[in-house]
Amino acid sequence: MTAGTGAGTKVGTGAGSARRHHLGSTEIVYLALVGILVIAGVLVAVRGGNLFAQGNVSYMLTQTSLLGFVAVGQTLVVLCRSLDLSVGYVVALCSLIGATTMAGDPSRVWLGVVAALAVAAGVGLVNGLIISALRVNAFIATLGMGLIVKGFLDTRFKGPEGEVPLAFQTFGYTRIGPVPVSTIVMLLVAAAAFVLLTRTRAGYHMFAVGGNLDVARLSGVRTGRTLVLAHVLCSLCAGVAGLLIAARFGTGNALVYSYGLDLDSIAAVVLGGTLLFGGRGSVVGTVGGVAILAVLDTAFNVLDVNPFFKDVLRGVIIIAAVALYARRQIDPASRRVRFGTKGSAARGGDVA
Amino acid sequence: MRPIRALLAGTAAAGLLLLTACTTDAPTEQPPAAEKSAAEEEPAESGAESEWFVQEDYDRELAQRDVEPEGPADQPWLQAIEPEYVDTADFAGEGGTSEGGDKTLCFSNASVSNPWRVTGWITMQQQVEVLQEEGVIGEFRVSDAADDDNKQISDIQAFVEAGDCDAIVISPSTTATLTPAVEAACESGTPVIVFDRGVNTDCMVTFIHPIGGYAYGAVGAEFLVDNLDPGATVLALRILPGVDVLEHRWAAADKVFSESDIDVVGVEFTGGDGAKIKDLVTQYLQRGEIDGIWMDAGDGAVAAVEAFEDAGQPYPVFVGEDEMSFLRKWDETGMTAIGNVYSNFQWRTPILAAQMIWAGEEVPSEWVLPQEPVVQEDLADFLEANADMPSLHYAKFGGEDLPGYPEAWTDR
Amino acid sequence: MTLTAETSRSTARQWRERLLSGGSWTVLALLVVVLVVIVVINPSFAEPVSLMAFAKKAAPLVVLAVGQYFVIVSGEFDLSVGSLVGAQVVIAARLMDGDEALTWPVLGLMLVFGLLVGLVNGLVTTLLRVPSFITTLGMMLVLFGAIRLWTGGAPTGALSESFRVLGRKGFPDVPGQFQVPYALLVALVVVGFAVLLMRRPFGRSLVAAGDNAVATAYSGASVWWLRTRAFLLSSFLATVAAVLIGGFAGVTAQVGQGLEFMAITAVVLGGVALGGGRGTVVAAMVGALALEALFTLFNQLALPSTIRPAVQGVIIIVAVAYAARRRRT
Amino acid sequence: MRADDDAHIAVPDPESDPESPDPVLRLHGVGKEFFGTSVLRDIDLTLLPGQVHALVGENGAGKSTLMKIVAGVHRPDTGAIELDGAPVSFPTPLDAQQAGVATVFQEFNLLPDRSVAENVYLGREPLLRGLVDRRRLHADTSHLLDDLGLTSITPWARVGSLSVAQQQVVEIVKAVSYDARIISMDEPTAALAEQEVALLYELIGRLRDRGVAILYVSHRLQEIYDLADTITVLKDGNHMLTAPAAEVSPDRLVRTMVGRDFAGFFPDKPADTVPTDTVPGEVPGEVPGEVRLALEGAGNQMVDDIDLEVRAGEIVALAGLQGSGRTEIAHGVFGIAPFTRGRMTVDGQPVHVRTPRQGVRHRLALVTEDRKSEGLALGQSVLANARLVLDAVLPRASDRRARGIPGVLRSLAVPASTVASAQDVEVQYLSGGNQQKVVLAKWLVTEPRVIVLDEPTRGIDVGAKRAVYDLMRTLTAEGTAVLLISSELPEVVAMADRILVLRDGRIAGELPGGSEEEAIMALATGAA
Repeated sequence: MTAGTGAGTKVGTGAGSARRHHLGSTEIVYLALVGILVIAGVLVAVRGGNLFAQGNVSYMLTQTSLLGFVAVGQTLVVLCRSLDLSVGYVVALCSLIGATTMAGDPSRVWLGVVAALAVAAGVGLVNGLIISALRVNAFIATLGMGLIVKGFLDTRFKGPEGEVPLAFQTFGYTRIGPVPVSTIVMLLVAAAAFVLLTRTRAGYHMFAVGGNLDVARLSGVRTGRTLVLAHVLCSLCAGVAGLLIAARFGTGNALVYSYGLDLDSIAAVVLGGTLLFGGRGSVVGTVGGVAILAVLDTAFNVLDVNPFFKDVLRGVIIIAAVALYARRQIDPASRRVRFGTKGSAARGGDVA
Repeated sequence: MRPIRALLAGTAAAGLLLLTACTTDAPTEQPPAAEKSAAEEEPAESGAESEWFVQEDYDRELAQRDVEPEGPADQPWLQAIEPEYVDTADFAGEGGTSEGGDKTLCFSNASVSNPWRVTGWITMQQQVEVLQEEGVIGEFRVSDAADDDNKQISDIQAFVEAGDCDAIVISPSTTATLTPAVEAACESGTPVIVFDRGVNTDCMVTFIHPIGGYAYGAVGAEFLVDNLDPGATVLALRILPGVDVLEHRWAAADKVFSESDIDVVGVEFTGGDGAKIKDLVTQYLQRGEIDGIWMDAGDGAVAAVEAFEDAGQPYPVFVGEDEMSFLRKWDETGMTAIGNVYSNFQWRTPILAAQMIWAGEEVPSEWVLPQEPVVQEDLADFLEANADMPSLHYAKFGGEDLPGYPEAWTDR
Repeated sequence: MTLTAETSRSTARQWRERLLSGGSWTVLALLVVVLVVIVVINPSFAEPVSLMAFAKKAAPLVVLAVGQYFVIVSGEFDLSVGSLVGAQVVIAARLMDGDEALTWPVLGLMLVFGLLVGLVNGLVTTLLRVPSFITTLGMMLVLFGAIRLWTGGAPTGALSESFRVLGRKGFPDVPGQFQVPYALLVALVVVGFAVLLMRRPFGRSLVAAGDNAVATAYSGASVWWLRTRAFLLSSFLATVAAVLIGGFAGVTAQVGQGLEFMAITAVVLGGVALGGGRGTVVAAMVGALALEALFTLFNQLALPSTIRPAVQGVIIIVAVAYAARRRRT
Repeated sequence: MRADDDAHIAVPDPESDPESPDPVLRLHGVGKEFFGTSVLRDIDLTLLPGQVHALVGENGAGKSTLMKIVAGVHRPDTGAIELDGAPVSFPTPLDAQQAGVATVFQEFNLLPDRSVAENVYLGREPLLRGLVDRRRLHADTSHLLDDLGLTSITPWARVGSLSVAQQQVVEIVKAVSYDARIISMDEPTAALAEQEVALLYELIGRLRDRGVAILYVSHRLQEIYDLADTITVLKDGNHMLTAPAAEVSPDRLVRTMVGRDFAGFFPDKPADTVPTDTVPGEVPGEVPGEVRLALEGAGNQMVDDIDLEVRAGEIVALAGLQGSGRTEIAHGVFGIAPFTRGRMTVDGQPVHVRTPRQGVRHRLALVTEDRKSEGLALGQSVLANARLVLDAVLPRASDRRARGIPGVLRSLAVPASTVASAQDVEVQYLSGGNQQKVVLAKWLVTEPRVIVLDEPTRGIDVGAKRAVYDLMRTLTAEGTAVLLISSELPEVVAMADRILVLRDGRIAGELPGGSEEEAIMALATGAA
């Protein structure tokens, strides 16, 4: 990689427009997605299959929806320099609340949806308040909240419970062409989050809170409220994921919490180019990150690869991707340069 | 249970429920669940009264233990108890890409996340190889859902979607949740074979399973009742809550215990983690003698036995599983024990069932395989037969006549 | 324990101050309260045999917490220790397969493997600048998958008896009688070693790096190497914990699962700040003991095992919130 | 040259002048104390719309504190602030901002990952039907930028991709967007290269035309005369002078700034700067005054063509304005931002110092400019900080050599109670002066052969200053070479044997110790 340090020499009144265009991390994510699609497509073709057959495509898309919901929500909190390790438990909780409230009665569908989302929002609210008002580290706060919800689930529900009326199961099973309704809903939620982040004050303030809390506060942003909102929305997204689970299972299931959605969603968010330390990122990138994981899933499935190998590769890809983003984070333009250089000495190279 | 302890536990539980009250909402929103929850908040977990206990199933399973299964005695995986055969002529020769041989068999596996499944999975692969050699099976396509119901639903959908499966074998991850997906698979016209855990539908051609969880649980509990004096103390170790096959085991055992003079001093969830099991047993031993251990699965049984050894306590009457590590420990210590069996050889049956269905042979609609525990008398035989097998191998894996034996299981 | 009276006297006052100033105080109080409640409920817990059994059970978590402490105090996370413990036990079982003669060679190999994992964690975090949360999350996935890939999904083989001595046996080796478990001795050695290390230049530099990496680098420290060594220590101690856990209970498929969160929780309970620079290794150890004592208490209370995670969650949040409140005022 | 007549010059009263507009902001008798030390006393300041008011003074004169009072960061202990004739108080910076008093600090208060428009209107994004009206956001920003003639910056450009000057400008634009009628700027050009300054000039000109009152803090005389209508000089917290810029000659301005009675404050140079033989151990047999540190044509991205020599027992000062490259030389020598060109020798041996660790190994030491972020681990004990370098670089000798720390701390006049509890007391609870002594101690225990002191007396009390000066004398007496970087000219003049003056990354000239401060200023500002 050639750092454009030399270009900064002439930075003066007319710079900025003259700067060469950098690939943003979102673009890298989608380039990587295309790359992986091509490689996987070729590999599958070599084996005589077709990765882009309708069945595989809808498999891929279906795989994106569950993690997609959770990851979109997770994006919001990660942008605020927080994280949510309780999402997996919230998903399980909401699948059960939704299914038991519906109790097989089509007329109670809306009630189930409202109840599940209300509970989800409640958990998010508590998370947000513990973090912002009690100043408990988000890692510990949400880990603890996850345990609390787990305890409740294990005590209250002895297994799959509740019944989802067929009308609502369509949310989990209907497809329009190869595209499952759940994926469409996920993309709508992602679009809503996109609008939130790019078109609303709350979204703008999330970037500010994650980017620099002091700057946000100095600019009159209500930082605590923003953080709480992010957590509520994150939990709501997890709640929708729980409803999707209920629709697909026809019932609620507590064991969903063992799917590892919490860490997977953080991985997807980071894979999507959002900075783990907040302030930079996008929902579009997250959707790309989720898609990458789904393509890998599908390709491995089609190629009949050992499921454990998938974990290995997933771990490697996440680390490699973040290492790549970290390389690109050093912004040559904002570094001061007075004289040209023959070397490329980075300032404070020893500070890890 | 001492009153003070119950009181403290109750207080803690009540406090906790208050804390989590925001997640329960008004009872009016959940009328069907509300009544149950009151009972479940009691610290005592009574399986026999739980929603998992169905008297009818319990009675049937217990009766099935004494039924002589039909079929070859040396091939228990082909035996069936009280079979009701269904005609499969419709599926014969029909279907998919190939006529006669080289069929595509699709298998949606819940996971290979525990030793029991790993052992069975090897057996299944070996059986498939045999049929591939014979030209019955062309392609064996597998999706592993890694214990993710949602993924397994997609996996099954993908098989249906692909349209070229000549039969779909499903080992469901969770009973209730996979029902819609299995129904969809049935509707596609492809023969569907379900084994191990069931689903809430009877649309599949055959549902293959050993007698069941009630029988499993009851066998162990009865063994304890028979071998312990009245008033003896028993500790029940369970893996995790909410899984039907495991819940049935406990529900039956609880039923048996409740009808006896056995004192169940504790019911603990261990996650199958040896360290946790050993710690829990050790703690119980500190508080008093334990005369018997009942486990709902054999994972970590050796750790429980060791806890007695390390505490210098006499061996309990022990209900384990047919896992080699436990059988060896049992033999070594000479304790009074029984090796419960959730017939691992059932992993062969679906493959053979697929062959039969393709051939138009009739198969039992519910294929109940025998499920006989390993008892003291058989112990030596099983130990000898499996002498080279790894410790987390299951004695009744039923693959001795397969060509890959024994390397496939020893060198996995 | 082995400290001379003189040094312990001179440090007593210092400890008291530290315990009161930071969040460590909370956890010590918690530990004492929990232990007292246990003894009130079940006086037999205070008997030496029971206490030693408790020590034996708690030893692996103490060792893990000490390892995690090094990483956390330097400002990082290590989420890979749970997977590493699992991997090490499985590796040991498969490679030695009960063969006594292979015990030491396999132990050596485990050591090398553990250090390799730590080195990769450290270098990826410090040189490639991947946040350690992600590095070690990735490592956790890689280890989890790789070890199952290698064994076909379930562990095979068996641990040799001599391998199991450390985690299982004690001195004198009479079952049921009072014995000092070797695991306790190992934990004490580890804690002692950690306390000494934290008083060594390395320890002080490590904490300083967690407090202010720039100032530490400008003072001539190689911060990347300091942190990498913290990861090496964490992985090394995870290997030690694997020997103890494997020894204690043998091989099961689930071994090690969730231990990373337990270890981090223990360290944080001990008042060690996530983000680094604050907290003592002894407090981390007390945090681990408090967590284990809490589990014992749940057991003694006959609290339904399903509700225990919830109580655990409440206690963690309350303890950390309390510590945060103290620090603010 | 020290004239008595400029001690107090009559302040022209703007209200008495019918021509002048009403003042927007007035400070009456403002004073401020920190920890019992008075840093500002009885300051009057009047800002008029459409005028640039330069606030000048040496470091420590109280400029920053005064600015922070105006910004709402600090509240004055005495005196009053009037906005449009009505008394006000600003509990938080946000209140000041909303009242139209904006401040542009040296450290950027921007989000590098957000666009210019998003930064400017952060917290006040224009809404349309509940959503952020991006069109208006951009249009408003565009409008603002156009108004200020800033055609080179686009509203949607990511701030992180802008040059430092442009970021500085965005800060100002943000201030303007609050409809600020008063904008104070703290050394806005400090971080800018020379070419970049023009952009700022232009902007300030336009702001003035719009009737904004500007409080401008700077050291650069050139800028002050280019921009300011009125000049106020502070010295040691006292109000020295307020006068129209045209009426104050550069000569007089410099004299007012630096004129100070320091008689007896600085320790005298020993008659003979040659090290004595009384120092045991490390230095016997050395040729007195041999070259310890030498740079030949050294340079990197920030400095160029640096030649310098520091001899044993000598204090060489690097003078110059902030941003002139003084700190960068220190960073280059110490391997923080290594030199990429030229040669460096220590004790005559060519060395390549790529990291601070190598620097320490060559027995160099650097007392950094920013104590809190670069010098100390604030949450650690005094002792831990004092032995940080030993621990980091010489772990084997660390315990043995750390035994000397209490002695070193005592020799630096650290209070005995602090020394006694060095193991327990966290550095963050010490005063600035004592913190600095801890930093010095951590380097002294390494027995450096060359010590670079970057602003060693910044923000510390007089007693601590004196301790630092005494220390410098002791060090040179022991044969250590000292490279002193300081903005405090009296300090430079009194302490240094030779003075190298930097300007824009190059050495502008060398002066002997004891030179006139005005001569240094002249070289530094380019007035000469």
